Amino acid sequence: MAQLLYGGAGVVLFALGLWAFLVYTPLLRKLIALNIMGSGVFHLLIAIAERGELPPDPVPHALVLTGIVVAVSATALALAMGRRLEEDEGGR
Amino acid sequence: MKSAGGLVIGAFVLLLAIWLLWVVQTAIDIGAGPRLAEQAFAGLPATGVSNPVTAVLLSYRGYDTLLELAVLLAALLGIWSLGAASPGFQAAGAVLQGMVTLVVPLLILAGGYLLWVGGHAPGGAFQAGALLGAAGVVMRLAGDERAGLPPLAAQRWLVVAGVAVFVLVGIATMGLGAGFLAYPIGWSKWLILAIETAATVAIGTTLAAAYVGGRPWSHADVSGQS
Amino acid sequence: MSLESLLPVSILLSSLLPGVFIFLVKEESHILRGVLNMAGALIKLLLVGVMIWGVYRGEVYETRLTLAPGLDLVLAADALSVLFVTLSTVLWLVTTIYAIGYLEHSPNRSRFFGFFSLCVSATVGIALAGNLLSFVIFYEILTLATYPLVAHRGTPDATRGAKIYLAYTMSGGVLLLVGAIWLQAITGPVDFTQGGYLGVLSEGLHGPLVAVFLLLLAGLGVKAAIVPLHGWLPQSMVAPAPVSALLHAVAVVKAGAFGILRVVYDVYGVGLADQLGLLTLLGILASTTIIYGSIRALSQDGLKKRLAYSTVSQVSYIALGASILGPIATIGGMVHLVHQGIMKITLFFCAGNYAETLGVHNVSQMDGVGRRMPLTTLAFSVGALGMIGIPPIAGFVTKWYLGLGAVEADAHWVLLVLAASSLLNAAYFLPILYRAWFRPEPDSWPKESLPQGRFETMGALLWPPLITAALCLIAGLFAAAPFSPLEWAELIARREYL
Amino acid sequence: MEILLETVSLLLVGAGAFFFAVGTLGLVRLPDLFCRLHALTKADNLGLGLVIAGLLPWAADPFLALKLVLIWLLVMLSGATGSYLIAKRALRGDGEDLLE
Amino acid sequence: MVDSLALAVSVPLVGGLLATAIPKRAQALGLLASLVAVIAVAWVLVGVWQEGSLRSELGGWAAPLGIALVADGLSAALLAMAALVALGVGVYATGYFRRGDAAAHFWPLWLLLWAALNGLLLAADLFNIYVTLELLGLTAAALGALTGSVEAVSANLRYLLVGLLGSMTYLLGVALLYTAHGTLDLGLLAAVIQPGPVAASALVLMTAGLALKAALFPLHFWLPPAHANAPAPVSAALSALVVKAAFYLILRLWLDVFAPVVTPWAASLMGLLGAMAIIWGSWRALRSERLKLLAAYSTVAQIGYLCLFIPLLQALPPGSERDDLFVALVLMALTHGLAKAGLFLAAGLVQRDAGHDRIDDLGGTAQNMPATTFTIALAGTALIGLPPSGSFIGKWILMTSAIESGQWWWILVILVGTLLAAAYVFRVLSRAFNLEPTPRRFVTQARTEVPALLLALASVAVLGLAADSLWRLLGMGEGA
Amino acid sequence: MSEIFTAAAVVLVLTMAAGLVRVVVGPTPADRMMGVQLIGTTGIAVLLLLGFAFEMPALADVALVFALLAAVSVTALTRRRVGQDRS
Amino acid sequence: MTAGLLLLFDLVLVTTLVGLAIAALISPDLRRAVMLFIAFGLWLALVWARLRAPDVALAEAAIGAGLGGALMLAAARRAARRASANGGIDAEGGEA
Amino acid sequence: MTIAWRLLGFCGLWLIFTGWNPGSWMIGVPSVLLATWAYGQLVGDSRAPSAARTLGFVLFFLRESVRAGVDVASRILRPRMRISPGFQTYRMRLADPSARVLFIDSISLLPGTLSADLVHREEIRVHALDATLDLAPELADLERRVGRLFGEELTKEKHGHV
Repeated sequence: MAQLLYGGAGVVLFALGLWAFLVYTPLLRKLIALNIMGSGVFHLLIAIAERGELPPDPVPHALVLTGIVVAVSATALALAMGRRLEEDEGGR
Repeated sequence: MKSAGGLVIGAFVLLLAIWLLWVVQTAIDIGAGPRLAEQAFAGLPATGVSNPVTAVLLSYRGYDTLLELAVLLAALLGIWSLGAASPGFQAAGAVLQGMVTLVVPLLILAGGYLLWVGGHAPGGAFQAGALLGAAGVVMRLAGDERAGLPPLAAQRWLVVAGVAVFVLVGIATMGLGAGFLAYPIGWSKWLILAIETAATVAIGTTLAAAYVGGRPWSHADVSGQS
Repeated sequence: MSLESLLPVSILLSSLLPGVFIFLVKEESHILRGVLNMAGALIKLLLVGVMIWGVYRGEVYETRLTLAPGLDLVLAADALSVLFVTLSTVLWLVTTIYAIGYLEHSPNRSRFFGFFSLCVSATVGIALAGNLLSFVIFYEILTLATYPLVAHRGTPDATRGAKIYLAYTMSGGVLLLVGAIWLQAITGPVDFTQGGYLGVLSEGLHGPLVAVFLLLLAGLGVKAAIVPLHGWLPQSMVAPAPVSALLHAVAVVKAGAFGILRVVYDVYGVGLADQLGLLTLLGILASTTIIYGSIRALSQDGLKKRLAYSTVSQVSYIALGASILGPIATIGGMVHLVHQGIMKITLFFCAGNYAETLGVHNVSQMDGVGRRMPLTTLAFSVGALGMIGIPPIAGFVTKWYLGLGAVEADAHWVLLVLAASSLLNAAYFLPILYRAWFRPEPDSWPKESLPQGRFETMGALLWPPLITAALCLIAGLFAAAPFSPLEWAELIARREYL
Repeated sequence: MEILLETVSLLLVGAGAFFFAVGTLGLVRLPDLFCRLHALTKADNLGLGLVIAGLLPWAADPFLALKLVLIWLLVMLSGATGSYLIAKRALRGDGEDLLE
Repeated sequence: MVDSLALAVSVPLVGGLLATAIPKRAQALGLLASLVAVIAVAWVLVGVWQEGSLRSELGGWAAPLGIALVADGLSAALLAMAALVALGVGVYATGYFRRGDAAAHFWPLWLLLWAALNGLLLAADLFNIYVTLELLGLTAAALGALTGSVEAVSANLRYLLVGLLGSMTYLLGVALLYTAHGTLDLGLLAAVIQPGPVAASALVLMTAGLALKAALFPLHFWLPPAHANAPAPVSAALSALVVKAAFYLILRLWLDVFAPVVTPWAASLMGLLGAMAIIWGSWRALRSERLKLLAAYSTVAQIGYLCLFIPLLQALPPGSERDDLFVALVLMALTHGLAKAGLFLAAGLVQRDAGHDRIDDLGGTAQNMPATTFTIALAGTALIGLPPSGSFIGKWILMTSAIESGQWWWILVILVGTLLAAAYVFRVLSRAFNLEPTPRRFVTQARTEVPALLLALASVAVLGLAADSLWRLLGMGEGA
Repeated sequence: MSEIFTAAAVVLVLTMAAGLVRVVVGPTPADRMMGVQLIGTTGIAVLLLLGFAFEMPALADVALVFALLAAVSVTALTRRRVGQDRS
Repeated sequence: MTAGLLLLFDLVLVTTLVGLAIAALISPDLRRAVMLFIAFGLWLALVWARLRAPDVALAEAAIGAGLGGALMLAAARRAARRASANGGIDAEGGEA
Repeated sequence: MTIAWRLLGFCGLWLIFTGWNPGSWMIGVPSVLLATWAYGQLVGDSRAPSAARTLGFVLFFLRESVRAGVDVASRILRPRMRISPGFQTYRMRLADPSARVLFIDSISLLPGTLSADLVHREEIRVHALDATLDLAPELADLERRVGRLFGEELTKEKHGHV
């Protein structure tokens, strides 16, 4: 039950992020959208790892940890590139 | 522009979401078994750590983690290649400085704690590194332009430390005849700790440097650069 | 790898390797470049000599390289390929001498001679190709290698001409490719076989086979300049004279004509081709082209353009020969491969000499050139009379055999075509000869450059047309001698109709 | 004994939850930024303190208990600093800024 | 036990680390690492040649729990191409980056990219593929933005974002598969997967994500600006390798893992997209004003060619014909990779020499740099698919299959694509013939011109004439 | 006991959800940030309660991290770069 | 009793999480979006703690509240400054 | 000497974190050293609070915190909130930096007051929920207690109401 509830929430988050990514243009919005998309996928993984009384499945947890690091790295790089663009535009 | 296209996209995404919800339900029904959990727990004694997540991250799927650290490094290299850092923050007032004085050592300590505890309880290199990085963020916010980091030349060694130790351990185990990253029995725990320590330092440095947001103080330290 | 299997590939490499090295030669190293060129040409001639002897005795030379399962690059020597290889090799040697003289002071010589050698290599490859795949490969390489030669001068005209040339040949190449692939999909990988290899499996496949033939013909017809696919040829006259000479006499148009021969004789086989009605089609197309080209040639004032339309017309004699069922016409078509080559190259050499020495580009400027440049004009006359079909020059032999073949096959309309075309030939060549020999010299030539030697123009420009003109005469006079083109064509025809 | 402990815990946690609720209510209800800061810092800190106090008896070992207290102290520190920073920025303002 | 597969990934990685830590020696260390990495790849290649396929379980944990690296013929072939291109790009870069700090920024990222690429080609685990994809995407975007111009940064920022979107979508597919089947290993998954909504959705999601990264029409919009504005060695690597890597994954999924799930309808859809990519990409290439943009659009078209194989492969039953077609696909990918690398490297030289890369104004430069022009010509030959390039053989087999399987309509697409390709290639080459003065020598800057020339030459001569050995390499890979 | 903790957690989560209104309506960024801080503080309480309810002491560590980083975003919001402040 | 409570708890958590995501995504003001996103991150950490994934919750808390939030806030502030500068209320002559 | 105290303090914190686990000191020692070093870098020149008086202050602080919470809660819960907010300024006399910070922070946690700004290094602007009351005596009391904690004696009368 919890798997379905939280997994479904993950899918909803993914879809919301996808929608926002496609609809909005500003970089920051796209990044937020991407991160929410990613969170949705992570959410699904965490949800299916939960097994009620049994200890949760550690593999998805590890995958999500890796995914979070990757998402943060990408966000930081994208923001740095965005800042670079702003500086160039400001210099014009 | 947004109205028509947005509506189409919205409808598409809505349909996608509904479809995926159904698919997720189907998938959960198909795969209601233990998946890899039981295997992961069964292998735990051989890994030398008792936190299953750490075991997955550093033993079963250590190679993933190695590449993940490389991703982090790549992001920082990309940020460095984009130019100089943005200006620092104004010096902190007394109140903020008071908090920083307490919080930064505590973050360091908590980082060390999470690193240590990762072997047998939730925690681990990334969480620890994130706390160290947060310490850097706090220091930069309090007016330290360098975010508490050492000079660039040293920073370079620190940010590669994680991947370096990891991959060298891998090559060393291979040299010992055990295959890449296949830790010898008994050594496992200590090798994992060594890798995690290096990774913590590297992640902390990398995150703080990424927050600094560029090659720091490029005028003064240009000798380390080219 | 035996010596037999090495020979074809050595013949190919004898021009390919010098070509590659010539690209790297510094622009001002005349001597090195000349040595590379001449050494390549002479070695090739030597190797071809060996091959002629061997093929005559019935030896089999074959080089086979598997590109992929079912896709073999085959270089093989049969009588037909030897005919074409010999033509290319001899004329390459002559043209190289000519080109060295012609391009004495023009820029980008390393590039020119590099592509020139590549072009000859491709032609030799076409000649030696042992199956359709290899043929297509070298055919496309030929397109690539000639493009830079056409565009060589770099003037807007040249690039435009090259663009048109490319558009035609690429489109043709693509059609040829599809045809070849379709055919291979039907038959699987088969080498060229004397007498054709489709006969046995043609049952129930007539429709596709006709379609394939049309595709192949369209592809080959572009290079062979069959009407209406001839449009590129007059346009590419902007190229330097040695290029035009080689393009029209040997490499490109002959590659197309040779391909038609290969397809008709060694792929379909004349029997099947006739049965499918393809020969008639080919004959009609060839005849149309012969007449059309001649008529267009009449109205051209530019000498090279007139020659170009003449080529359009003359090359189709080869196709015409192939389209008539019967060994005699076959002999006529095949021997014309050689005869047209040596005659047309003579004409182009001479045209180049007029342009280079006197600045004469148009027929209307040619009054009295015979007095100013007697030797060149003599060679020109031999070529022109041969084209018309005056005995004992080579062209006569062709027309004689074609006529006989037509009679033998009861295709009397061919005689009409031959007669009409000969009349037209005369109509566009004789006025030139008249002007050249009998009109008085003008006061000044458009752009005269002083001769540097004892002759009317420099030796490197003069000897090649004289040699080829002599060859025209020899081919006609000693047509019955062993190893003459005619004798060789008979050998081929015997084998094809066996 | 157990019952007593549970009752005390229940009361403390309940009180804590109450103060949290009040703090939230204040955050929503109070008219201006500064007043809301009062609610945030004081009510929530007290709420957290009470909850932690209610949990302390159930801590498995004294170190965990001390950790809980440490958490509370840290929250107070950051709460006080945070509210100070917000208030200061709000008072000074700088054009772009927090009071719009 | 020395594990050549792990070495193929870790050697460039270590090189990248060293180049990061010691920026003053970045170039020397980078070249050294490149050489060692090439040796490691050669080792893998020899192993695959002898054994058919190699597999190593990393960390000593077997497949479902651990991660395995697998090299079969396909991955070995692409690995070898990557090594060749990387070597060429490396040597070229030593002459291309004149400022020391540009080289110091280039080398670490570049070696990381190479490591990611090798990792991706060897990966046999869905999630591991995700990580390598991200490493690849990040390094590629960072490298692409290395010039720092507004165009480059904004184009590569877009590339980064699109790439992230792609990986997130891919990851959702992975999550679904793990949910349903509880394993991430490609081989194990292939054994248990069954047609059904989950597998279909996962395939669609993963393919969509990868198609974004592979710039498959109509998801190609990000590629031209990103590739056209990157520094030349980077564009070469991006176009030749990074895009191919994503396509390689699509291929793996469609042919290996999801084979029972793929329907003819879906395969035809891929073919249709490929066809549109060919026409559209070639057309835009023909219309581009800049040389690098032309090259970038041609990449879009070339990916289309690779997609055309999918419906035909799907239609053929296992057997030698299908194997032939498959190798032809690999052959085309390799040819295009090498040719495109050569083309971009040459375009970089032209751009640097002329100060711009507007095709219409390139006359003098093209005339001035014969070796570079020659490189463009050779690469163009391979792009058009003229003999003796590898893509000629690839097209031959592709068209043969199309005829034999009755899907003749693809041939029309190929013909139009070929003619358009010829048009855009010769549009550039015709600039080389003009009235500018004669160049004095063929090669002027050996360090940059020779790698480009050799790469292009390899695509034309070596791959075309030695294609048969590829059959051996891949044929054995299939048999094992 | 765990029921009590869970119940308390439910109450706290509900109050947090109510507090989020402040993040949404603002009106000023400072108000929103206070909402975020509220999640931080209340979240710590929820984490601790859950930790005891589920018998997962590790959640105390999560709470510790919450506590340590509670002020970071506030600080980031209110700090000004060199040369950016009027006062 | 516990199950019912837990379900209620889950429902509140999930609803609020999705609500936060929507609010963060559609918010017209960038800084508000970022703050909502930070709140979203914290909430996500709570949810993961609920799903017995403390490792992940730790990481999300550390990143969401620490580095990620700070980075995004800085970017949002720059955007806000630029917007106000373009609106003619330039505070001190632009950033660059 | 102070360094020893600090080390001891951080060791204690480490113990709180990890529990009694000898192996943990492998990471613990470097962490504690690093934390101590960082603290030393950040803290500047400041006195340590007197350990003996801490307990008294903590008790006072707890009592006041509860009072503050109840106070604010009672104000909020009235249907018509009993507030009349406003600012007052208080001149701080404490000298030690740590003491000043503790004072300013403590103000925010006490009933009805919130430190909002520090002007000219000594004037604290205090926001009060009920600005009609004079806050000065209460603040002065607090200041005295903080001062005592850090060994600074302040006279009762000289509170700096401006």
